[in-house]
Amino acid sequence: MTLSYAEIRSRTEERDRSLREKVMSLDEAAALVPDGASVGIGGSTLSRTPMAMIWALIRAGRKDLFCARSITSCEGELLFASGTSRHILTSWFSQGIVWGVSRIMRAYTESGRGRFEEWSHMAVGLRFRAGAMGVPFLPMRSMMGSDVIAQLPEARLIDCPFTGEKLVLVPALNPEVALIHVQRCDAYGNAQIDGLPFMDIDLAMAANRVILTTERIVSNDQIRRAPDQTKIPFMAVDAVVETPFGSAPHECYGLYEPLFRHLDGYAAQIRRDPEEGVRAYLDRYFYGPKSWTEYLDGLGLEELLDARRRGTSIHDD
Amino acid sequence: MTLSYAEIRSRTEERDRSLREKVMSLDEAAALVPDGASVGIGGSTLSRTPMAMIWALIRAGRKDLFCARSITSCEGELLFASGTSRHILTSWFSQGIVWGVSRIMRAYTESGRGRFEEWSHMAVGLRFRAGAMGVPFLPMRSMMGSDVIAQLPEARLIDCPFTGEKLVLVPALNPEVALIHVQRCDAYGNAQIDGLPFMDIDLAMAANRVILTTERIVSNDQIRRAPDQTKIPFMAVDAVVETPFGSAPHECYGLYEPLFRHLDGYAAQIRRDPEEGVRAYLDRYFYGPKSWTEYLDGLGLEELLDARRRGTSIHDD
Amino acid sequence: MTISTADYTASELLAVMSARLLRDGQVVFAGVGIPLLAATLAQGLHAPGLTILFEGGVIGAFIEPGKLPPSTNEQRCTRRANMVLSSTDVLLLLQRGYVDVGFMGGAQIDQCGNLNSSLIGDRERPTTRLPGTGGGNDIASLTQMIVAMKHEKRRFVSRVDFVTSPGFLCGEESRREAGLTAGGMYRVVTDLGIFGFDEHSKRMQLLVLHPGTTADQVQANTGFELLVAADLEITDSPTERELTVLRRLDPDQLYTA
Amino acid sequence: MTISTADYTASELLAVMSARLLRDGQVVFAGVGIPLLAATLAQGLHAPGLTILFEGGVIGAFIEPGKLPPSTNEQRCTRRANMVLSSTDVLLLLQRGYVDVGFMGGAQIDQCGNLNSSLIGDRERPTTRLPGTGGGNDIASLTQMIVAMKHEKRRFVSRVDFVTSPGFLCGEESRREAGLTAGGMYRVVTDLGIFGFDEHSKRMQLLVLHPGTTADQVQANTGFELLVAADLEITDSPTERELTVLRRLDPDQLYTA
Repeated sequence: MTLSYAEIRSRTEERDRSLREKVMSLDEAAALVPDGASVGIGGSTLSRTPMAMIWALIRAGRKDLFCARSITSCEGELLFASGTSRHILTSWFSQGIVWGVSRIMRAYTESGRGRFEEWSHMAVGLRFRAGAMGVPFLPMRSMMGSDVIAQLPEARLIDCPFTGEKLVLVPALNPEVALIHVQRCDAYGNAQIDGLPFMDIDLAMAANRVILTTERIVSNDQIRRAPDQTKIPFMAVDAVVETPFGSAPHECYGLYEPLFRHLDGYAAQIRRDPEEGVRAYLDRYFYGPKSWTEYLDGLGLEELLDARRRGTSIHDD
Repeated sequence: MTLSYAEIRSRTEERDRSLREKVMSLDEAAALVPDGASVGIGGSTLSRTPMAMIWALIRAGRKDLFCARSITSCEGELLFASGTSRHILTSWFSQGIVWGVSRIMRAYTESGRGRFEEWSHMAVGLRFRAGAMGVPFLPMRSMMGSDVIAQLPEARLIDCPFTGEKLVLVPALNPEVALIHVQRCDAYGNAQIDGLPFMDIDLAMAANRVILTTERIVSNDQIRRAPDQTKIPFMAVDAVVETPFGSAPHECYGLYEPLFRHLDGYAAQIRRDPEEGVRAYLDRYFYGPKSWTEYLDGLGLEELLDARRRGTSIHDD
Repeated sequence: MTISTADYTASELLAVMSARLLRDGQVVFAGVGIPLLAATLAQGLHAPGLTILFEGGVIGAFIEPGKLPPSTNEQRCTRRANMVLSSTDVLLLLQRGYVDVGFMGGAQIDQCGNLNSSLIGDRERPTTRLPGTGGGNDIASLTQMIVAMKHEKRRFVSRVDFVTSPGFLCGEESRREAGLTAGGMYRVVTDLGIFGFDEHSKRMQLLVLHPGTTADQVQANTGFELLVAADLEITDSPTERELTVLRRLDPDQLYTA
Repeated sequence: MTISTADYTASELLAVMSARLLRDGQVVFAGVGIPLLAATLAQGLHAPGLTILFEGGVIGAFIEPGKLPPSTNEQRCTRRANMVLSSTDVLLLLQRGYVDVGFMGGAQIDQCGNLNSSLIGDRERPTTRLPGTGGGNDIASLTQMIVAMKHEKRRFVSRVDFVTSPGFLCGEESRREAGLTAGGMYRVVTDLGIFGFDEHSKRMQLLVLHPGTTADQVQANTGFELLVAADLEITDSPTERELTVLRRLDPDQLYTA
């Protein structure tokens, strides 16, 4: 899995890193992700999940993606249930603590139909960071002695050449594609992220291709007026797709909170019958709508507006 | 030099990391830096140099500081010439390329009175980053084969356990004190930095104490309204000193550019007679003034206003 | 008015008792659920200067009553925060040594304080796959821990099926020998009492009983033999003020049902 | 009007000739002085989409004519930049492979393209201590290099006193064997000509002569035996447009005196 430096360099060299427009549709962006690709997913749990892009990949019938995310929520259940992924690397996997242990995650992993590869949260972050830095590993001090590391032959224990202390080396993770949702970016892909960045900056620099979905596209002039607010540089970006409410039913910092009623309904539907419930959900919300706008319409304008009201009030007091 | 983990932990544990006011004077802050301390200096070359704090340390007669900075300009000459430091770790050391090779650096290093320990620019950054991450080293891919690394017994060559490639490991640098100048922070030390951050965030987290000088102190409420703009957390900060024009005659992004006429004058004075020129400069600008305000007055209001005009016009077009 | 055990739920007791362990001025890395709630409760009571860190990437937040976040990764966690940063970087603060207390819930714990949130049964073919470590392993590996959990025999086992978050591993010096030279289990708070760990054997020890419980009752609900402190104390009941502030924080009983 | 060698300075020739080597759409990591100037000149001429990186922490800047920065670490470098980031992170872009061309000046170079900016004389007791590597070592270690420098015999030496920024080290496969598996010297541009490196021996080779120079003259100003390309070309003189744009960029002759 750990790529040689020659391989990393030649993959990057082949990319068109020039300043150029790369605005496209969800379908066009989905075509950049081949079956079997390794895919890093931005955001965390219910936050800035690149839901619109996941929605497009599931609709496109993509198969056998190897997915990696800091913490995985219902998007992981949907990736399993749709056959889009059978292998998810993450630190925590369930819809969310308030909804209990994921029935879908359990059904797939316990039957061997899906693999949940568990690394500590910091280990996932450092694997992306190593990838972003162009080094084959980073050292860290957790996981030692636990059964988490006992399950991970890719992590290595060493004695530090400087201090003699025991350390873990975690290997770089350089996904073929990163899916990242942002509040705004320009047509070249210079992206601004408000609030919690999670691991998205390291992920973007680690990946060999970045697909950005964005709440809105702004001018390059606006970006250049505050270059210290650019978090992902255009050079690293291959596709820009404008998708309002692109994380719904999850949240996007400062713009909308999660659609809790929708998520409660989803959880209840899964609880009643995991396999049938998730199938019906996919049919209704993923395969059924003709467009992202129709998907949003299905979520319901009232709940979208409520989520927007809650989301924009974060710094009101 | 590489600290054991037990040592790093116990040093941090002893610090008062609670949310508390820590506003003090330059003299009080200078008293936090003992003779012989290792000191990380923020900013780079002519930018966001913590000049007011260096000014205070030189005036206080501090001796034998081990100083580390990304790139060192005239503040390094003044640290050598005043006896405040005899050992500077940096990647580049001269007043600035437009003024030629530093006569002071040459005089001190060639006579063995001062040591210029040369690491590559990225190596300096990764040494601070390792310190910030609480690991004893980070891997990197430059310096190999050069005479730079041949002079650095602390850097180690290894064969990567994952890929078999040759790599350099650079040891963590955890300075006892970091001196950092910022555009604004609150009384607790939550700091915002505009524009180029250089290595200051890693340096702040690597150091065992942080002394912030700031163009102005803002309310904690203002900080909390945009928590994603905080670049250094209060927990890491031990002193906050309000010092307008705290980097002069160097620049502070968005507020003032370098005082080029003053720097040209300084360079000319050194060129005529390095040792006598720098001594006269120290007497006039460092030892002579009774206060930071009197120092600024010596630089001249006209040039300060000119630097301010140039500094604030960066994004005017 | 005297508060009796009928006046609060087990979760409320847990939140109150663990909140009392936090001291003003400390830096606490809090997980979602009871830890988040108890840390926020402590801020509202005796520790206004408590600094709360969340693994989503938050330093020094003040959660708004009635607006508890569904995890530690949503914007509700950032309300009036001093700083927001990447999740990798906030976890690295544990490693760098900035955190006084790690504070999380637990699904299963053993007599050496190891926590399991990964799986029940065989590792290759678990009967129940659980959600996993999240930052739990990092927190437990790198700092002093307080764990808050319901006291049930099936949750307090001799040896966990899977060590997700390390306590003292096999006891004695095994944690240190494994390479974890900092931190370790400090306290386990349950609805029955408060537990520490013996200095040498690193086995769980009953330190304090909650009102209305006995040492025998605690042992009966524990799947291994508990050490019991010589000077066993009894906690004061939750006060009206504690319960009032707590209920204002979680009016929908998201975490205190 | 015909441009003759009397119409431009050696520095201007250097800037124009190296600017011509940069192609639109490339990502160039530029040092201060002639490289910064030449990259900005290329943007103003044939490469409007050239992305310039500075080690101060800048991606995609457009330097304003007449406001050249005194180093690559001041706010003048950030004008109309697409992104500003830490200096460590911008240098890591070299390591990650995002950069097509590293472009810097040199004080001393040898026949295998190694650069010295650290010291003259003995390593322990140098006769002249120079300012050092800055990011030079990182740039030369990690990407394809263009070096722009004045052509003087004392600067073109058989073996540099100190390898600050690695070229091909001892030639042949020695660079790769030292662990530097990416990048290497691509071109050296001087006021006399343009040089490459032999594919196998990795020794410096004269590829192109500037107007008014001869191969003999170049050799006479070089401290080692130069290889000479079979099909030696001659560059076109700087054009009026090139010189006009260049002089607008540096009206005070900060870097082109």
